[in-house]
Amino acid sequence: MSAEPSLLAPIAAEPVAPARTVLMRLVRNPVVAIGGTVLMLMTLLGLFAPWLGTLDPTAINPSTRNRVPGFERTIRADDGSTTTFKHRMGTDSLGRDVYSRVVYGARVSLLIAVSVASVSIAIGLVIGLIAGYVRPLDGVIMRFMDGLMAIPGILLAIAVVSLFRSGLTAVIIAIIVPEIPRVVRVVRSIVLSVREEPYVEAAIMAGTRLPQLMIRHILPNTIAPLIVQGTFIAASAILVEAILSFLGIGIPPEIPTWGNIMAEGRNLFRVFPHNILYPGIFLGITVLAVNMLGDGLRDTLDPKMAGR
Amino acid sequence: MAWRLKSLVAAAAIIAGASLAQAQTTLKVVMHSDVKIVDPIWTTAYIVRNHGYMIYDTLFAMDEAGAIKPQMVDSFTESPDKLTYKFTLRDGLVWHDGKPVTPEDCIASIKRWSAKDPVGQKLMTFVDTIAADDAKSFTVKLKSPTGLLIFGLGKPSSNVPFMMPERVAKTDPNTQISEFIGSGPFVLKQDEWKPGDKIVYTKFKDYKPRAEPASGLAGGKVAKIDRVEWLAVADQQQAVNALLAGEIDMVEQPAFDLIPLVQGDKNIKLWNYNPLGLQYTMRFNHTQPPFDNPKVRQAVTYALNQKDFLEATVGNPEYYDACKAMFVCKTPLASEKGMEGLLESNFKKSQELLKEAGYDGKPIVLLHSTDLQSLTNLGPVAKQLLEKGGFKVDMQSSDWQTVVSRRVRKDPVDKGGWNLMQTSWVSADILNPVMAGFFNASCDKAAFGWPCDEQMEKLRDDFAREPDPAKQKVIAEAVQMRWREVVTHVHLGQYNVPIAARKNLSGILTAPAPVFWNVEKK
Amino acid sequence: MLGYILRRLLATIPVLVIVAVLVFLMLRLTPGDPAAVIAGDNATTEQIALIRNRLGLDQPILAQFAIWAGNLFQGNLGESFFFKKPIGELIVGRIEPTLSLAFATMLIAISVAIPLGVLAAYKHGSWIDRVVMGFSVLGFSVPVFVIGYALIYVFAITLGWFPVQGYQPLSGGFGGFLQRLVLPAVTLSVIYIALIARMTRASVLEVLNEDYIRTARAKGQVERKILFRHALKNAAVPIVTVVGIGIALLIGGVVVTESVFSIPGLGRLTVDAVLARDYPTIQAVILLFSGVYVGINLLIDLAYSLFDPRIRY
Amino acid sequence: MSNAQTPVLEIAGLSIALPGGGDRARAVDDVSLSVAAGEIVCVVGESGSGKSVTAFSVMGLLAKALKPVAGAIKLEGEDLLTATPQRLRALRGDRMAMIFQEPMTALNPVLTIGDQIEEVLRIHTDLGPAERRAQVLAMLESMRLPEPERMHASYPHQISGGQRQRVMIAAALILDPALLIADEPTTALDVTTQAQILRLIKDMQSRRGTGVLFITHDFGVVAEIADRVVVMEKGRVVEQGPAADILTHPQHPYTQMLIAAVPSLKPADRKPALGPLALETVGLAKTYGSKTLFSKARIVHAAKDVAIRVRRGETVGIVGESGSGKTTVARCVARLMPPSEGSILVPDIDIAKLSEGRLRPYRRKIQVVFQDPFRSLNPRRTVGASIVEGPMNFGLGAKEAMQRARDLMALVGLQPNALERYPHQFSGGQRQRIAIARALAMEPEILIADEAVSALDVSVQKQVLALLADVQERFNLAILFITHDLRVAAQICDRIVVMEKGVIVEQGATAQVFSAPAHAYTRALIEAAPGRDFATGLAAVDAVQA
Repeated sequence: MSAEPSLLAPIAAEPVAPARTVLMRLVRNPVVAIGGTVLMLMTLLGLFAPWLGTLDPTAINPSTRNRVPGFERTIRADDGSTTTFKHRMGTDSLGRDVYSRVVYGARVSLLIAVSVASVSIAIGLVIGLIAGYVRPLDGVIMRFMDGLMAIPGILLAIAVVSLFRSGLTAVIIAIIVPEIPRVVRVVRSIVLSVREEPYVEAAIMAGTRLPQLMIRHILPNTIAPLIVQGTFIAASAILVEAILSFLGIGIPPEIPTWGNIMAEGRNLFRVFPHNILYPGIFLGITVLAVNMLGDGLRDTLDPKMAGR
Repeated sequence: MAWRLKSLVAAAAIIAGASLAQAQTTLKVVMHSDVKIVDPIWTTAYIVRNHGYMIYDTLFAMDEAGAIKPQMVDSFTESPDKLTYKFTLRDGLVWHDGKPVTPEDCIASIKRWSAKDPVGQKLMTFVDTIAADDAKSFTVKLKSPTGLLIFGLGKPSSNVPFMMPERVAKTDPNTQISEFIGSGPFVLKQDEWKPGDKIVYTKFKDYKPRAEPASGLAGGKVAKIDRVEWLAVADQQQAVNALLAGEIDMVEQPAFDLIPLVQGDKNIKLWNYNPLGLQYTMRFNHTQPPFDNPKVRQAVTYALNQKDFLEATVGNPEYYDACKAMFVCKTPLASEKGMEGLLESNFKKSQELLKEAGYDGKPIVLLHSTDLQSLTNLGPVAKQLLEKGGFKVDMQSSDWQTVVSRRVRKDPVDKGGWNLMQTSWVSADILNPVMAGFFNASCDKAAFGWPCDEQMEKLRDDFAREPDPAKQKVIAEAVQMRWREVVTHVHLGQYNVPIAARKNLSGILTAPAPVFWNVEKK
Repeated sequence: MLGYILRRLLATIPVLVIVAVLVFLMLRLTPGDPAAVIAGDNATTEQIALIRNRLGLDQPILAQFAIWAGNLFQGNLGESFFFKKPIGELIVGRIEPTLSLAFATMLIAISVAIPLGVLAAYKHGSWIDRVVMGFSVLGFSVPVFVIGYALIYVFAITLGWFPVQGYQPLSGGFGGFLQRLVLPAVTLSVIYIALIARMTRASVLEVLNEDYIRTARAKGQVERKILFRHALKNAAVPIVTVVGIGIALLIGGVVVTESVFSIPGLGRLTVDAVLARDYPTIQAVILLFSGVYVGINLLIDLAYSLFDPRIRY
Repeated sequence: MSNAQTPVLEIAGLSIALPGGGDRARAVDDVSLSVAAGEIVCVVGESGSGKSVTAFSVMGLLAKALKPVAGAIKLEGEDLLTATPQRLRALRGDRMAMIFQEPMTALNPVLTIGDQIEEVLRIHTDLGPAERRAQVLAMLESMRLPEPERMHASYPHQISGGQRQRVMIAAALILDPALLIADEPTTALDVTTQAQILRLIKDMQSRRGTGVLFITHDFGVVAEIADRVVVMEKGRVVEQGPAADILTHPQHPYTQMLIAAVPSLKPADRKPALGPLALETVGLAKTYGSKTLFSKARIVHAAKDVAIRVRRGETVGIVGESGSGKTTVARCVARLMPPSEGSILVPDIDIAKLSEGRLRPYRRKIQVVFQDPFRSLNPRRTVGASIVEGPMNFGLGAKEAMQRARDLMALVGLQPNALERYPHQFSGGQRQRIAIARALAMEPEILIADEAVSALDVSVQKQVLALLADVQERFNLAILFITHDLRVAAQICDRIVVMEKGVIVEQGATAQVFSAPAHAYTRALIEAAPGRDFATGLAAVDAVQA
């Protein structure tokens, strides 16, 4: 019998690396595109805050407190010259410019989102890999994670914030801690299923040592789900920060974050709604965009989990 | 859909209303805080003081004009050498359990109070003996004359010497009492008290009010409401919303920013019941650099000004008063002596003083509380003013309870200590240099901040010994002059918070504490 | 089955022990000092030290833990630092509002979210799907207190249909109870609806690709029955799982919602206790919440066998 | 077959478009075929030939992306392509029914068997519950299912694979449809079960006069069951006619190629291997036990007392049905799982209990080729990276390793430049070649092929088997060949080990085992092989071609 005709013929498909096709699919996905663009804009907003017609977001001015959007104030500079500044989004109860706070708030809020997502994933990844591959440790680690998970996240965050001095780092840690077990679970379950894959067994048969086995064969499988989970963690981090601020144990109020501005303005919801409205809109849009990005990434990177 | 929902709701409201109609007159009030502790001697918290006024009575009380008048005491005699006082109790005073009030009860109560209260402690240094004479009267013998006896027994604010049954008053002062029986015009409904939800009082039918009309905390305490409920509403906005919706009758301390909301409502009346109000205060930690140096503390008095603080926290000039008198404007001891040039944000002077003092530019730790509406805005203002005055400020924000626990620590700043904190005092508690705890400069024995100045202590002692009001004023002014040198603390201005109540309430008394006798609901 | 339950119950013990130790350590290492809080504004250092001694806070941490754990072992949760009441009693007094709120929230969430999710899965890719998914993403994007304020403004203040705040026990009449429960429960259910609707859609969507759905179509079955008879029951396990996981979310939400609506429940108790550093109460409440979380998830695991006969314990 | 009657099913000129991006424009192109009452028409073809698409288009169950663009499908004269969805629904289950490849997934796991069969009655009849139940029980009885009452209340996971397929057939036939479509209904079953199911289908169909459209890739099954055969390749019908004609005198080269690729049940002549012993297991056993506090220890003997010897240059086949323990043995020998007892001598060192560290030097001696070509290569790494990984682990330089990989690619019949590509760019057969190359890169002495050709189409299977034989000869490999397919075993193995329920029931030279099976189970296996007589037919083809 002659060799199968198709075998020695040139291989049909173009030699395209999977990474690039994934990227192409991502760009074509409208949900990802919209979410990504909005996030990009928010990031730019935060980065260029000083050049966007803002004042010092912490500069107080008790004599023009609680002014409605559109209020104009004369600012006297050190050299005696005066300029008129229009408070586009009004002022808060200390006379700070809400617009400036919202714009600067993008910085901190996004910083929280990004750092919480990346740190909790990094830690969770390491612990998850260990739990998934080192059987004797699995039980201990997972019981510990169960314990951590059993403490409701908000309560844990409240406790952690009061453990440290209230501040940016404390809040970030507080939001990270409850997220870790969730990441660990995801990573561990991926490891447990991937380690049964024939190609991993083939690598074991090929004498691949544990560290390489992890890096080459197991870790890459966790990337897509973790990117997706990362986006959801980022979105929830922004929300949790707002809630902690609401409960009065968040980031120090002089540091503007969207959650903070809203929390400070909450008692003025009826009288001066602009305090809660503007940061609320920014926060909502951003979280929406992050969620959209996450959904889109999931649909694209992990077709099996599409739409979940 | 809409009409159906609406009728459903209406029906529900009728059912709900029916069960409420059974009660007689009920007053639903949102106080500034929830009542968690119910021992007014054990803690100085104002909400517990307010609770004390509901169920307990006092031997003496301060009237609207600031004079101390007998309350449970029917009459008293003073010996010519001013060393022996005999007090006779009114007829018909009974505890909520029906037993009569005895002198023994009062003596035990005075002793428990004086073990805790600074004025009480001072007073006890003058007292020789207290003894019951008969079923109605008791005698206090002093070692040397003092104005503190009558004043102390009529002390209007925390800790108030409330009278309790002897068996209760025998409780160790550092242990909470576990029986809540008083002889005041209202009775605590213990079975309905749910901390975090509400505390309920009912009218004490056997209470015998004095014949005089009510005035301040003195006079006839006539309860005109059958039932008073203090509801715990944590959210300021919600409290005002509930008041506007008629779900509650009164909000004790509406947030200043929400006052326009109630002012605009025809069903609400604002009662400026406590014209003396409160005073904002900044406290130094005298044990830690740089505020162990008086020059640095003086620099602060130049850098600050009261108006900025009051603007930022109160906002509405109707409710604040930039007033330099330390012992509360509109009271007998009010004086601006020694205040020249201070509190005017003279940043240049402040910077000069800092230079003289050799301030090294190390950031000072300012404790900032973020969860009490009335204090939240003080921190940023202080930070901005002090920075203009040449300081470096590290404002550390936390909830109030953390501030409270941190301010008692003497550790160095880098080990969890502190330099500066801000709070507010009910003016009734700082009417003179003995009462006002922040003037206590007895080093380690002083309140947190621990100022240390013998001369100041001597002046306070003199004041305690001086019964004559005119001479008292001279001493108070001397205290103020001495303060200028040592700067135990800085007062940041006076303000008062009105009560917001539904229009159908009347008879809210003008007094240093909110009280519910004499209040009527139509 | 019984063996399984026993084993699972035993397995929850280490989890709860870890929680207990974690919470205890975390609290005792905090800088806050309940004694200073209790003593009040005008207390002297000496008085505070006395109170600290009275509360046993001056003992070594290990000793404190031993005492607490010993009491706990005997079913004694201890006594609150602030209220002169045993914590068990405090919790019992606070449990009804929280339970009512949680139950009403679940009821609303499940009865709204599951049909929405199934519908979105069936109309996969259509505008209905997008609207449902859009709503569920939005539900994750707005802080719960903002939802609360907005609902209060519209339905309590402007329309006057519901009271602004407060809670009425069930014993005070069902009408008033319900009337006061509607707004908080709706507030809290928004995020839950989002979560469950998403999960329902996803798992129904996955089930719709299964071979037995094709079999049902091959039998000539109508789509509605395919969805609810064949698909939903098979999709139930992940949906129920997410309901369980969401309990943690619910507990977090309860804390905020109870604050917004002045509901004297366990959530409010927790916040108050944390702000006041009332250690025994915080410990007890967190332990309770953790126990509830673990317990509900155990129940949910057991419930799997109701939906899926393949799962036997 | 009478032509006077309208055929039950008539497909004329059917074309179905593929959505953009596929390797061809049409999934099915101009297909015409018909099924008469009482006739079994087999549609044969390799994967991607369009046979299943054709079947599903009849039922109206095509994925939405696939659209019929031309032709007609007539069921008893009624055009199905123009029928309303309601009408189609009414016909499905009533006039036409379908059974599927995977009886496990095709049954709803959360509903009882009885419920799922009754569902058909509920949809299409007005019968009351009692009548429905009676009818279902009768149907279960006639499917020769044991204890119909209990079966009625059982869930799918509680019964065996063969029973599940009977249940599927029961549900399909309960309303006496004119047409039954069977889509590879026996592919997932063991041979002995397969034989029973085929018999059952034939039985029921002849008794009821049902027309059957039977989709399969297995010429053995075709030989067993078909009246007529339709051969499809890449969406087109290349040949159709009576079964006997097609099987013995295929006209189209594709058909000829397919039939020739089917391995014969008659063992090939092989010289006995006399190389040195490479692998020996002694008393090898694997037990799974779960001892818990509350439940009694349940011990499952996956393999027990297994003694196998393999010499260099020898292929030893382990055959058996699912659950026989053959894969367990393979995985123990490869030390992918630790055996519970016994020793594995390679050839004189016992590796059964070695720790992973001390095992490592022996790893390179034993290599495995896995069953599923789609999962045995890391999708994220290039083929080259997968091949060089092993040698480089053992210290070979990158350049040398790449050179070796290139050589091996040529050896397994692939272009060396394919090393830079990713697995998804290769077909299943190509991937299996790559997997072999990867195993060979380690220069092993022992190669374990775990169902290595089971997932492949026959034509590809033949090539891979030839490749294995080739590399065995080149490298003097000892091959342990795990398979369930007796035909494959007959062709490649020197010796055969038959396993049943974890124990070896028989082993011996291949020719001997096939000609004179000693154990009853071995006999049953051989007898159940579909189209046993077909081997002679094949011989005839060979004769013709020769």
